[in-house]
Amino acid sequence: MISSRINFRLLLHLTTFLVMLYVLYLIFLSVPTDKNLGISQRIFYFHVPLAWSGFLCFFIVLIGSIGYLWKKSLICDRLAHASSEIGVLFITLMLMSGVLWAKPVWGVWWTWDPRLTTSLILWLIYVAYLMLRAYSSNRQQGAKYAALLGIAGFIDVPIVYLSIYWWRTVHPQPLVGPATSGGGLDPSMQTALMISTLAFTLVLISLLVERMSLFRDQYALETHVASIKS
Amino acid sequence: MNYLKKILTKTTAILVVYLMLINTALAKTSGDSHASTPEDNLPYLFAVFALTWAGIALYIYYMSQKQREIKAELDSLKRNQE
Amino acid sequence: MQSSGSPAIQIDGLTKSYGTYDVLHGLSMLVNWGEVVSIFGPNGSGKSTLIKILATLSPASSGKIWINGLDSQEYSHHVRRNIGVITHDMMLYGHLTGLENLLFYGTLFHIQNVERRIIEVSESLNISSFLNKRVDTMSHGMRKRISLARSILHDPPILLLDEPDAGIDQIALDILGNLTMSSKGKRTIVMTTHNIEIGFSLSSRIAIISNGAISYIQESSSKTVDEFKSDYKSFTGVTN
Amino acid sequence: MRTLLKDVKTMVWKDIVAEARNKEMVTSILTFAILILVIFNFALRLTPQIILELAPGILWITFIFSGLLGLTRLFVVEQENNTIHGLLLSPVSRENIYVSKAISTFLFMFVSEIIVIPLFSILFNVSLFNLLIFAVIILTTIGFASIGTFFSAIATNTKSREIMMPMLFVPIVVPIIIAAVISTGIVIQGGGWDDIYKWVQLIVVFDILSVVFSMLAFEQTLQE
Repeated sequence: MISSRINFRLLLHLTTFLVMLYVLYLIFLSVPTDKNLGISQRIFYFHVPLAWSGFLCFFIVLIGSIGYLWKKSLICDRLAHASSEIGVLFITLMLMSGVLWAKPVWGVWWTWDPRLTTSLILWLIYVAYLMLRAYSSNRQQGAKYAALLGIAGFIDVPIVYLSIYWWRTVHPQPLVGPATSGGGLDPSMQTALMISTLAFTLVLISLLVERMSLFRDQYALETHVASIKS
Repeated sequence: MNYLKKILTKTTAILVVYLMLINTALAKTSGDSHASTPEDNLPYLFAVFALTWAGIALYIYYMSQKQREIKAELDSLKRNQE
Repeated sequence: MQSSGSPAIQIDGLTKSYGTYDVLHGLSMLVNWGEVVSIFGPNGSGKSTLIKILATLSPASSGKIWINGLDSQEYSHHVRRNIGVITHDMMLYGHLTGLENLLFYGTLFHIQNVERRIIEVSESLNISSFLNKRVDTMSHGMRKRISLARSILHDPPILLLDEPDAGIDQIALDILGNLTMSSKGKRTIVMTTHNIEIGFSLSSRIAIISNGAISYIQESSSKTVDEFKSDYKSFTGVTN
Repeated sequence: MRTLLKDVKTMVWKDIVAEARNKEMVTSILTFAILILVIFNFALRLTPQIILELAPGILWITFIFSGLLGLTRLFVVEQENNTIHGLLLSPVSRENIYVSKAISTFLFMFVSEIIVIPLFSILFNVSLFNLLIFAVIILTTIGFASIGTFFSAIATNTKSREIMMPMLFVPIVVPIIIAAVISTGIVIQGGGWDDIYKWVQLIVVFDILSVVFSMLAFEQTLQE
């Protein structure tokens, strides 16, 4: 039983690794360089998949939070907790890559663009989520409060996006928006983007599986220690 | 599992260095073909790449540390029980 | 209030877990109307948790509790009307006077003729003289008595006392003892305490919690205090 | 419905009487607000031209930070003698406890804001006496009080309420902060109802969502 589980994980990590290698080949050796944006356009293949898997993480947090509050399922709590950590990691990397992309393309490190700003708010909410767990007086309380915030945060994010979008139209900034993302992509670029997204989703799953099993061991140990003490 | 994580951490580190080298090579060739695109942009790509992998590698390292702590505590518990 | 047939409190397979750790594990118990049951147990044995669950402050992880024949989780509103709870917390607002505090709680319990009921209770607990003082200017003993008045204001047929003797003065202790003695046969009381003498002298049955369940329950008349003390030691491994 | 009104009335009355005696909440919100206004006066060189641009921002920063101070202390009052258990032991439903706390919070915040507005108008030479601005302030304060009460209940039970309260509160209320600042700005610059209509709508949607969510979820913040 245990060995088959490890085999499954090993297979998962190996697949992730191979797909990622292929993506790196695509990004750096196969895909043509963008005519307008130059070589820095290749950041795109990291930036967008990071954003996608980051947002996916917070969707998983929502699912885990609902599952925990509704069914009191400890697996759901582990899922939400692990996913929130990975989501914060991915969104941090996404924001950093966004900053590093904005500089060569738009000439500034940061613009209060709706997507960027919403990501920042999202990031803040889920940093608060992790803090809430860290500062709670016990694990159950932290799990419950974090679950409540996981749901509230998820409801809030679309409203945040809408308000920032409207706000941007009131306060137009003298900068051009992202010029060539989306539409005018070379087919090979689109393929590379899709496979890269898949690769980062696999990274997410790999990390998630490991983190969850780590949480399980951690809790089991804590319970054991508590039962010895009493 | 610990073993696997060690391997993962190390391969990631090696991968980062390796691909940075590839990238340097790549930058030289692409710089020639695209006269209009200055090479100035390259460090940004570098930075993003390094950051992303460093971030994920650090997280894996953090997990392996946690794992080690758990194992150490488990061992000490076992010793106490004997 | 007492519906025919159903016992005052019936606990069936009560389990309370924090994460994967069970504080209470399959605890079952039956308390009949008019009984005074004292529950003993070492620190962390789950006495306070049991009282909290009975008081509907904390939900059970599994198992059922019927109070006055009603499922306590489903009919928590009815249950709260039927119980009075005394813990070492006063649950009084310092900035309000004793009277205002009692009026506040009385209104929340929808007591008919609150004023008359407050006069009645204050006379029986001898608190009328300082009822108009602000709680934060009262002495500890006065507050304790106001707090006792608060808990019996709605005339609950069941009283839950969680270490009511902890940190109170002799007067309040006497009043508590009187209250318990005078309620004998009238009110059903479940109390937890560290003081074996007090618990033993007040109650009709004595119980011990260990390993998350009731491991010992006896009529107090069948034992002497010293016998019970040695029983307690053999069941929990500690001398109180 | 009648018991709801009666219970809520009783609990709000209790909060108001206690507040009237110690004046903790309103005084702390108010003194803090005045200090912020004074600091802004030193920090920004405000000429009559730019004051109209900056006034909404200053006003709302003042309201948010002074309001946060009050929100952080909201449930401390109930913790002192563990009176929150007293409330929970009464047959009052948890939703009613939430509603009454949110109403009290709204009243205390609103009273402080009403006092700050004329002060602001005098200190910065901007007239805020406008029905639309009052409407925006009332609606936004409802949003602050409703979700703030919920998060205050959570933050109070954590180890560090002073850090957790702003961390939980500020990112979530970003939409209504934006809406309030912009619609206040529009009205100050001479705009009317039609110009702020969609912002007010956004605030109302946020208010409804936060009240509904908090009522449903409040019980969870109290159980152990």
